[in-house]
Amino acid sequence: MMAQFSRFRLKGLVFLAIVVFALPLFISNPFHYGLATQIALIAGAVVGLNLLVGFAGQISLGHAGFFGVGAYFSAIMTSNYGWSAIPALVVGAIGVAIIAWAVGRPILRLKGHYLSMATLAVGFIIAIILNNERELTGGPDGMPMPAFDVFGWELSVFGQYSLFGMDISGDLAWYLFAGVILLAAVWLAQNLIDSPIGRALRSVHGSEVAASVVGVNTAKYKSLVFVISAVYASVMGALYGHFQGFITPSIASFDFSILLITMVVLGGMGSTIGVIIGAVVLELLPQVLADFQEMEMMLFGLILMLTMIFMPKGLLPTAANYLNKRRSKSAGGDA
Amino acid sequence: MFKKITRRASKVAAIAAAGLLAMNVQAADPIRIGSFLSVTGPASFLGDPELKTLEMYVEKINKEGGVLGRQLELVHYDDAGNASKARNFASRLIRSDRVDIIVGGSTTGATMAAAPMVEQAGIPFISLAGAVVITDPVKKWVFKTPQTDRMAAERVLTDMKERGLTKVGLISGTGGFGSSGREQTLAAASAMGGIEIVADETYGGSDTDMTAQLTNIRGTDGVQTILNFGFGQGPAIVTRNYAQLGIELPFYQSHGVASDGFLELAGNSAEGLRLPASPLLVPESLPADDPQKPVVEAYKTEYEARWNSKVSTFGAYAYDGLMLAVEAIEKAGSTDKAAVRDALESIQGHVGVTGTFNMSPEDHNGLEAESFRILEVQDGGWKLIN
Amino acid sequence: MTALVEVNNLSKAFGGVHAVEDVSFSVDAGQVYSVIGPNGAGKTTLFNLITGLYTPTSGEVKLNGESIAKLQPNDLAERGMCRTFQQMQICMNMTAIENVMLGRHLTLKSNLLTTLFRLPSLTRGEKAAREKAAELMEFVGCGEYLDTEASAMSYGALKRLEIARALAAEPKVVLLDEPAAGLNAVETAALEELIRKIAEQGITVMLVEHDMKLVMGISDRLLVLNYGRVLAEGTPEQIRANPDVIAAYLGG
Amino acid sequence: MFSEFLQYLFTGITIGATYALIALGFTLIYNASHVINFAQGEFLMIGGMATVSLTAMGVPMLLAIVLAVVLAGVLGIALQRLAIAPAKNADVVTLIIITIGASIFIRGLAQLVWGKEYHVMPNFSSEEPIQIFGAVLNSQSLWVLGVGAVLVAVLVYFFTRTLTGKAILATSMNKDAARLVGIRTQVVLMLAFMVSALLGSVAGIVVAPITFTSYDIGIILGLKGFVAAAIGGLGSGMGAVVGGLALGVVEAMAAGYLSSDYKDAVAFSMILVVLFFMPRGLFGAKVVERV
Repeated sequence: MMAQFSRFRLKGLVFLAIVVFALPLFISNPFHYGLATQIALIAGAVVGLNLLVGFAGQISLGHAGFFGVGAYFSAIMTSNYGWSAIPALVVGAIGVAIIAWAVGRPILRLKGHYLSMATLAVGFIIAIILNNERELTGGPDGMPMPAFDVFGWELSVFGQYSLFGMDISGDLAWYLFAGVILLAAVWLAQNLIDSPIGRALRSVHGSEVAASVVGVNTAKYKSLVFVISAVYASVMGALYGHFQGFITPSIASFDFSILLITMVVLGGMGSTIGVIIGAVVLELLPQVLADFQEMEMMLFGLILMLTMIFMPKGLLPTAANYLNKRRSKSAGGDA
Repeated sequence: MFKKITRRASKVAAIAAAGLLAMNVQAADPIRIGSFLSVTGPASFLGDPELKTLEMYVEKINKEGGVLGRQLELVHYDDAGNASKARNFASRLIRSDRVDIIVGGSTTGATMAAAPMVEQAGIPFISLAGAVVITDPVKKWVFKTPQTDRMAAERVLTDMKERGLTKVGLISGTGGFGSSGREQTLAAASAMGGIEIVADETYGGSDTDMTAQLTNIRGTDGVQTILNFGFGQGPAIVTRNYAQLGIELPFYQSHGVASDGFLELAGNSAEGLRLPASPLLVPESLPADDPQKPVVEAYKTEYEARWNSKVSTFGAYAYDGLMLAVEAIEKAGSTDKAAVRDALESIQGHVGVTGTFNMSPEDHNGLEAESFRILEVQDGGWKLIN
Repeated sequence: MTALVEVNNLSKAFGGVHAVEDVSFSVDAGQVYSVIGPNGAGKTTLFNLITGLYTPTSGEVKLNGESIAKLQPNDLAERGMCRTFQQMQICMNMTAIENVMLGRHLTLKSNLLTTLFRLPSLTRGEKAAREKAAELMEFVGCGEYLDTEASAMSYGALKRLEIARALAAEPKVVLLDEPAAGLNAVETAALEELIRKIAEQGITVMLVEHDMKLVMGISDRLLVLNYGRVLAEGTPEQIRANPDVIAAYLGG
Repeated sequence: MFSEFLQYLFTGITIGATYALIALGFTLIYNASHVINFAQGEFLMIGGMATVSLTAMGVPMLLAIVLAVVLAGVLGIALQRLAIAPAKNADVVTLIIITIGASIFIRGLAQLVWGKEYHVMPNFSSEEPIQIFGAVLNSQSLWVLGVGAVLVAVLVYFFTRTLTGKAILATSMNKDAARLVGIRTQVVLMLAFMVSALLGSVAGIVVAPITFTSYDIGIILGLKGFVAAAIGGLGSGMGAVVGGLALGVVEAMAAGYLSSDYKDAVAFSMILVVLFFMPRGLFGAKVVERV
């Protein structure tokens, strides 16, 4: 039974679902819900980025730019033009897909760090535009964003809802919504990885030459995954904006891009659950380090550096490896 | 040193352990003052003196017996100038730390990101940020201590007009402070009439050379004076480039650089420039009958003695914020949030370092443009003009 | 009968150095065709030119009469050409069977929608691909490794795995670059058997190999390169008797 | 008209020379180890801040500069030995994240030790600017350009004429081959980090009188240096110099003639334009794959 489960394709998803739905049993503080919601939405973007970095082995240093475009497009359309949240989110995602395709297609034919340079530039250009177009975006001081609405029904952290006859607060409702979104994001990502397209992507990372000689058009798959990961970021950005209620260009900043890719690498490239752990750790760490005041930055850098030096494969793969080794050792002892 | 670290580490471990569990610590005794400031990051020159001020006066007030016979407790987080972090910390202060009042928000972005949360939770919030949007339109629970950037713009433009300078070249930083200041300057100029912005240039917060922009302004037809709206090291570089280019036009800066640190950075190049500022920089030039004089002198002496560094206008915003909070709590006679808010809104004639506050339901800032004094740099020091 | 692979006056220079110079030969369908020569003779470069990894400086390569010198490797795979590498190119981030299933890439038609939502058509295709891959792994003799991580497999098994992957693409011609390198005598014997079985299925095999015993035993024809030029071409008997070849190998 | 152009040009070349020095640092480390060292900007910060704080302690300027450069060099070696070498089997992305962690750590440490204020460093020579055809040139700009040129000349000599330089080059071309001919590649990597730290710190020192210096100055200058290296073609020394100067000049011209709001956007667009039309940057080498 256990062995069967451990081979199950979606065991990570099941595990994640248990965590997501069990968490409300342990927390009741609205601040913690808020934090968890935020982590879930960012983790969703990181799952998308992992498709690019972890599976296709391409580095994006500008992913926050796509996150920002998603958020700002939704903010502008919903607050200035009276659009509903879902069409704004969808059109924004299509726009981001087009930008990503236009940038990625010519660049991804090349090997090496060229994509990281191009994405760095795109991320910066987006941040500069968001910062300068004050009329539209409110400039560096940011702009408010209305609650998320579906057919006239609004999801607000300040609201009160009833679900299956239970009264739940807006914070909990948002948390559950974000949790379901994250599960969906993981499910889609898992499906993608476990498919001919997913194999083609992984082969680009594993051996681009091998991929091409069996007929994989590597450039095409690289642009495809780049677009998909950008769309993930865009959608999560829009939701994040609705949740926060107020956005500033810092969500499109280079710092945030770096944070996103750090989550991927720290959690474990190529491991969907791992990168979510990366997101959780890197979002909680500043909350914990906040008490260190002046030393916060130094400690953050130190922890990041040491973790990566001693666990270059990331948190989850290293832990899994360790457990496997122990298990096989004890199994060996039995035999 | 090491002991301190381990102690802190164990404290953090305890917090982390408590981590996701509800922390319903009911603050029976102390009055909890929450704060989130940009102590690090690009706006650290705001948050750093602000935090120091809050820390030292909370200490001082406690030594003197506290407020309503209760001690004050400062709960502080560093938002590093990042609005998302600010919102998170505001949420943590309100919902987890359950503070009674918030004094904080170094930047407009941080303040605005936290405002919806504050409004919803119904907790008095005194912001230390400058932009006019914070209190205009009025938000029920949000107050602020610095004069608005609109007032600064009006004050500067008025001084220019008095000197017969009507064609202004504007240069501003692209950060929140500069870009809001730019907008308010443009709006103020068109509202006042008789003064015209003939050039409009910007620079990034971490740019290292503004010669090109200044050359452009110098080349603009008829320009009579130049105003720079920005903060951080940028304005100091603008000032130096200004001197290097040998531009002879009268030069103005905003209140964003009203600190002695700016004079150190800009050096001789600052000679002759004017800016609107709090009298904090020139306490000795205030007339003896000025009601602000004792307050300003006391703050300056105490701050400089305690921290061994020069006082800055920004720290004074925190001083005023804390003192307003204390007065409101005393007036309300409790920490009941609605009562404190009402008391805050009805404060009249509160003499602070920044100016004299007269709050009202229509005005959650309570300051007049006249509370800005025009200073000029003369012989490497500040000189009160009017 | 027309030649399946035809190489005409092919040259490749790196900087000023000619790695391959004016090489012409043709391979008929169903043959086992080997390229031999001393180290640095340009054998691997020749394979890289034929399979589209390098662009020739001059000359042309034809597959089934169509010129392919300017095509990318993935285009060639679509036209029925597949290969293995001297320095193995295995995706170490996948399991063994996934590596072979990668070889089925061209035969699996999938679009984004069926993939993302894992619609039945996709699972059907995947199931078939897996069965085929398992069959091929059995065929090359590494059937016991199905779900083993590639990174955990032995060198010899990986060499077989790479052949299985090439076969999974259902090629008309497969190019094996030093398949016996690093194998012991028993493994080499098994390899010879495997190549024979591949040829029996009607797949044309091109081989770069140092092991003379293996090459002479299974090749229909041989091409001998020396310093990038053709030294000799012919059946094993002809090559064995060729004085130039003897000179190059023994005297050179 | 002409004086304006000249003014923009002076501005651009000065800051461009700084970018070029940082870009050279990136290039050196990239060539030796294929790591994009995001801590490069911190070397620059260390150079400026250490000089300022040492002079404030009463150390003579020249000695302070030497000590600051040595400190940066030691830091460069430490970075390679303590952070990069132990993770030698890690993915390139992992190594990049390690350098990011290192840069945050160094910056946090600098903030603790030196505080958050901006600091002034006096010009090396006269504070009086120089007038040329109606444009003014800060005398410090001449120092930046002069020191930059000398460093480039020294580097060229180092790589083409000295055994150590050639060893670094050989390692960057083929690590295994270099090891076979007896080059100790770990030592070479250490050298590359050290030289690149020296370059960065010198750039930080000569440019400090123009830009001021603070614990966080390395972020943006380091990034611009990376952009310059990318434009020039990551891995090409010539490209780093040309890319740096081009970036500086384009920025200044964009601020002067186009829009000061979007001058940085113009600079970043340069990367895209260059990559679209010259896929390996201006001077990047074509890599021949070995299979």
